[in-house]
Amino acid sequence: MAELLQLAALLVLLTVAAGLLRILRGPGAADRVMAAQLLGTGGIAVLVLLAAATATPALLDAALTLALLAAFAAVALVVAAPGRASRR
Amino acid sequence: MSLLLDGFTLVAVFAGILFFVAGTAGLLRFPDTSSRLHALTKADHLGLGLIVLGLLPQAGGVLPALKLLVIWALALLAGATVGPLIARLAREEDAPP
Amino acid sequence: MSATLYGLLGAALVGIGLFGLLARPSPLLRILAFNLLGGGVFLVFGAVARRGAGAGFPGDPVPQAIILTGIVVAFAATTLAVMLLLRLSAEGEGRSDPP
Amino acid sequence: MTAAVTLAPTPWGMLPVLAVVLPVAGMVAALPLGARGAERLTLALVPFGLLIALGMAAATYASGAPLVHLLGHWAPPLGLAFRADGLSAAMMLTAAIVIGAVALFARAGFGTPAGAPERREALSFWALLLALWGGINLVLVADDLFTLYVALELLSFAAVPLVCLDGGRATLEAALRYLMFALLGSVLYLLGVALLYGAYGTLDIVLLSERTRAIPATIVAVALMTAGLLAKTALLPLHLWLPPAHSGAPAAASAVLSALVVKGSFVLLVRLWFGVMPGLPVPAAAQILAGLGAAAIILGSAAALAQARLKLLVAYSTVAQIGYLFLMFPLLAAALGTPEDAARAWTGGVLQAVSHAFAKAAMFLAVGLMAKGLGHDRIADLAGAGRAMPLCLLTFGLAGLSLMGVPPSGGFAAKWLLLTSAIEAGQWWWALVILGGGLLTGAYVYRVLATALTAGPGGATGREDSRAWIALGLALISVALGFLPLGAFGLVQIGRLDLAVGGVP
Amino acid sequence: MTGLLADLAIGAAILALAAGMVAARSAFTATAFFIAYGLLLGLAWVRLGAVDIALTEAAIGAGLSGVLLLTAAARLAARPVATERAPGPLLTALIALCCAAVAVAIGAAILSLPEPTPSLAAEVAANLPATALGNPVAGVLMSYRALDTLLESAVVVLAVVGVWSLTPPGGWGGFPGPFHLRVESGPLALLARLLPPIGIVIALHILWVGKDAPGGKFQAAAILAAMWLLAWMAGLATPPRIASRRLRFAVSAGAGLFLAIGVAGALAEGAFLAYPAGWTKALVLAVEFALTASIAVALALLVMGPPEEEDRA
Repeated sequence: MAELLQLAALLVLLTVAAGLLRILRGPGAADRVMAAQLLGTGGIAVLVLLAAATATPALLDAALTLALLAAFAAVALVVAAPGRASRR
Repeated sequence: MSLLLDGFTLVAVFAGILFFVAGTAGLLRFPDTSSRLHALTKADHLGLGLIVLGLLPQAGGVLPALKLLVIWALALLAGATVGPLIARLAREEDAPP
Repeated sequence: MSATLYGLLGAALVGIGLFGLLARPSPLLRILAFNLLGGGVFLVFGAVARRGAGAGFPGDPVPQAIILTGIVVAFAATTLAVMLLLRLSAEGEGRSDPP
Repeated sequence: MTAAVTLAPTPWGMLPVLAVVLPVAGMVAALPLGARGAERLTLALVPFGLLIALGMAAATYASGAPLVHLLGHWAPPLGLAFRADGLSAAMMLTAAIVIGAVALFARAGFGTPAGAPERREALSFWALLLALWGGINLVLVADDLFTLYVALELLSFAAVPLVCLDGGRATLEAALRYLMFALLGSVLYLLGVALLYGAYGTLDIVLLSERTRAIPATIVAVALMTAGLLAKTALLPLHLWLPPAHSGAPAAASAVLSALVVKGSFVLLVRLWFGVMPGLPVPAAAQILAGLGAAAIILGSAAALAQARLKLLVAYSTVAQIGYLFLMFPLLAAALGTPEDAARAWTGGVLQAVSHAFAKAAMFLAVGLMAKGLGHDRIADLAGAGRAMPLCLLTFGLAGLSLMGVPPSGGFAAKWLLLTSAIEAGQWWWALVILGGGLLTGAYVYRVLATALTAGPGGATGREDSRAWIALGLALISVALGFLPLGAFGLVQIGRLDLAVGGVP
Repeated sequence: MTGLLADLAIGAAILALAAGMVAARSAFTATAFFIAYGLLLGLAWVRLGAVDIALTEAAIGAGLSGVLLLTAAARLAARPVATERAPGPLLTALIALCCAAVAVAIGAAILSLPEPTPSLAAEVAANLPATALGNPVAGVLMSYRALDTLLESAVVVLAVVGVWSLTPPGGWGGFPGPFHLRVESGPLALLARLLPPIGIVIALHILWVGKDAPGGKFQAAAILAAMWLLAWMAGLATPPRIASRRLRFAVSAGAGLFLAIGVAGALAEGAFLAYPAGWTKALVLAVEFALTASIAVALALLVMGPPEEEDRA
C-alpha cells in the first residue's frame, strides 16, 4: 500500500512537472498563472499522498499550510495582476 | 474490510491522477487559453478531490480526515478566486486594445 | 544519495543566482536572483543536514534550525531591498539620470 | 592536545554578554519608546558601554586570557559561546568611544525637543545607531560562525538605512547598491559556513581551529567566505558601493559607517584566516589579498586626490585606508613561526584599524560641520573656511596626520609596525606601498588644508559650531595613540588563536 | 527507485525554473517562476527529511515572498526604475563562465565532504530531555542556539525600523503601505472573509504541535501575517498607524520578553539564556507565543511597507 501511494505521489509530481513547460513557454500571463496553480494543487496532492504513504502526519500540516498560502497567493495575484495595477 | 478500503483508496487515488494527467495534457496541448482554462480547473479540482476522498479511510482519525477536507476546500477556494482573473487576463491578451 | 543530489542542485542554483545578480540589469530581477542564490545556499546546508542524519532524526537538527533562522533573515533582507526599490521608483517620477 | 585553547567560562564572562545585550535591548525598546525616548536611552547607555568595554579590557589584560561565557550553560559544539580576546576588547573600546561621540554629535541634528512631534529621521537614526552598536559588539565577541552571520546582517540592516536617511534620490540609489553588495557578501559567507559545518560538524571558531585541515571543502569554504567579507569590507575592486554610500549619509552616520562597520567584517576576516584555519598554508592567497590592499592604497588615494567634493574625498580615503589593513595578512602568514614578528604585524594591523576608526570618524564629523557651515562641500570653494572654522580644519589636519602616518600619531605607529614587519619578512615591496600611500595621503590632505587656509569669502560667520570640539576630541585620540608605549598593545595579543595552534615552533 | 525519480524530477524542475527566472524578460513572469520555484523547493525539503523547513518554505518562501515580489512587480511596472546598463555579450559570457566555475567548485567541495559526516544529531538527542521539547529543531532554536533565535527576532524588529525609515516626506506616522479599497463582493471578498478564521486556527495548531513535531513560531507567524495581509488587501482590515504605541509595542514585545528571560537566566542561573530550573517549559512556551505574535505583526508590516506620501486621516 505504502509503495503504491508513493508511486501515486511520483506520478502526480511528474505530471505537474510536465505542466511546468507551460510556465516556461507562456505565452501570456494567464497561462503562467494557470500552470502555477496546477503546480500548487499538484504539490498539495503530493504532500497529502506522502503523508499517508510514510505515515508522517506533519506532512499533512505542510499540505495545509501550502493550501492556505496558495489561496493567499491567489488573492495577491488578483490584486497585483498586470492590467489592474496600472489603473491605480 | 481493510482490503476493501485499501482498494477504494487506490481506485480513487489513481482516478484522481488520471484527472491530473488529463489536465496537464490539456494545458500543454489545447490551442487557446480559454480551453486550457477549462481543462485545468476540472482536472485541478476533481484530481485533488478524488485523491483526498481516497485517502480519507487511511487518515486514521477524525482530525487528520478533517484536515484533508479543509485542504481540499482551500484548494477549491483558491481556484475559484483565480479562475475569473485568468479568464480576464486571457480575454485581455486575446484581444489587445 | 538524494542528499548529494540536492547539494549539487544547490551548487547549480548558486551559480545561476550569482549570474542573475551580476548580469541582469533590472533591480527587481537582481533581488529575485538573490533569493535564488539564497535558496541554493540553504539547499547546500540542507544536504549537509541530511548527510548528518542519525539518532533517529531524518537529518541533523542543528543545521536545520540554522536554515530556519536563515530563511527568516533572508526574507527580512528581501523586504528591505524591495521597499528601497519601491521608494526609489516613487522618487523618480520624471526623468532618472544616473550619476 | 592544545591546552592553550579552552572554552571554559571565565569570571568576567558576563561583560561581553552585557556589551551585546544592552544596545540590542535598546534597539528593541526604541520602537515603543519613540524618537525622544530612544535618544535619551542611547545617551544613557553610552557610559555603560564605555564602562563595559573598559572592564573587558582590564579583565582581559589582568588575566592574560580571553573572557568566555557559555550561553545557557550549553558548551560548543552544541551550544554557543561568547569569547572576548584582546582584539575584541580594543575594538569594543574604540566602538564605544566613537558611538558615544557620534551620539553627542547627533543630538543637534536628530534630537527631539520635549513636546515636539516625532520625526522619521530621529527615530530611525537612534534605533539604527543602537542596532549598529549591538551588531559590532556581537561581531567582536561571538565565537560561532552562524551567530557571526546574524551579526553581519544586523550590521548591514542598520547601516543601509542610515545611508539614505535624507531620503534623496542619489542616497537611495547608493543605499540600494550597498544593500545588494552586502547581501551578496553575506550569502557567500553563509555558503562557506554550510561547507565548514559539513566538513567538521561545528561552527565554533575555537573548535574549528583545532580541526581544520587543508581539504577541498575547507579551501572552497574559506575562499567563498573571504570573497563575501571582502565585499562587505569594500576592498578594491569590491569598493564600488562605498564612496557614494559613505559620502551621501549624514555626517554622524558616515562617521560610524567608515569607522566601525567596515571594520566588523574585517575583524571577522582576521578571525577566519588566523582563527578558523591557523595552520593552513596560505601565503599565496595572502599575497593576493595584500596586493588588492596595495592597489586600494594607491588607487584609492589617487581617487581621493582627484575628487572635487570634500565628502567624496574622505570616502575615497576610507577605500585607501582599508587597503593598509590587508597588508597584515602576508606579513602575519610569513611570521607564523616567529612569535615576535607575528606580534608586530598583528599589532600593526589592529592599530591601523583602531587609529583609522578615530581619525576617520573625526574627519567625517568635521567635514560634515564644514559642509553645513559653508552650505556646500566643493573643495575648490573652500577658501576662507580656515578662518571661519578653525576647529574643524584643525581636526581635519590632525586626523590627516594620522592617516598619512606622520609621527607622532596612532597612524604612524600602525604604519611603522607594518613597514618594519614587511622589511623583516623580506617583503620590502609592501614598505614601498606604505610610503607611497603616505605621500598620496599627504597630497590630498594638503590640498584641502591649503585651499581652506587661503583668504577668501569663507561662508559662515560668527561662532563655530561647538560640536567641532567632539570631532577634535576624536582626532586627538587618534594622534594620542602614537604616544602609548608599545607594551600597552600587549592587550591585543591576548587570546590569538594562531599563537595557540600554529605559532608554536 | 521512486525516491530517486522524484528527486530527479524535482531537481530538473527547479533548475528549469531557476534558469527561466534569470532569463525572464518581464518581472511578472519572473515572479511567477519564483512562486513555482518556492513550491518545488518545499517538496525538496520534504525529500531532505526537513519538514520544519518545508513548512517554512511554503509559508515564507512561496507565500509571503511571492506576494511581496508580485505586488512590487506590479507597482514597478507602473513606475519603472532606471536600470543599469546590461553587460555586453562578451562580459556576459565571462560572468557566466565565472559563475559556472564557482558552481563547479562548490559541487566538488560537496562531493569531497568526509564520510562519515560529522553530525550533532546524537548530542541533540542526548540533551533533548533537558530542553522540555520533543521537536529537536525546536530544541536547537529555543535552547542550544537560543541566542541565534533571540538575535533573529531583533533583526526582524530592525528590519521594520529600516523599512519605516524609508517613509516618504509627509507620511511619517501614517498607515503602513498603500491603501486598498474595500472589496464588497466577488470571490475575493468571500475568500478574505472565510480564510482568516481558518488560518488563525491552523496557525495556532502549527504553533502548538511545534513543541514536539515539525512546526513552531516562524511558520505560525508567517501564516498569521498572511491572514492579516489578506484582510488588508481586501480592504477589510486597516492596520494601525505606525505612530501607534500599541503597534510598536506589539513588534518589540517578543524580542523584549526573550531578552528579559535571558537576563533572568543570567541572574538566577549564572548564564544568559539559561532557563531557571523547573521553569523551562513554561518560559519556552511564553517566549514561543510572544515571538509568534511579534514576528507575525512584523512580517506583515514588512510586506505592507512604509506609509505612502499623503496621510489619509
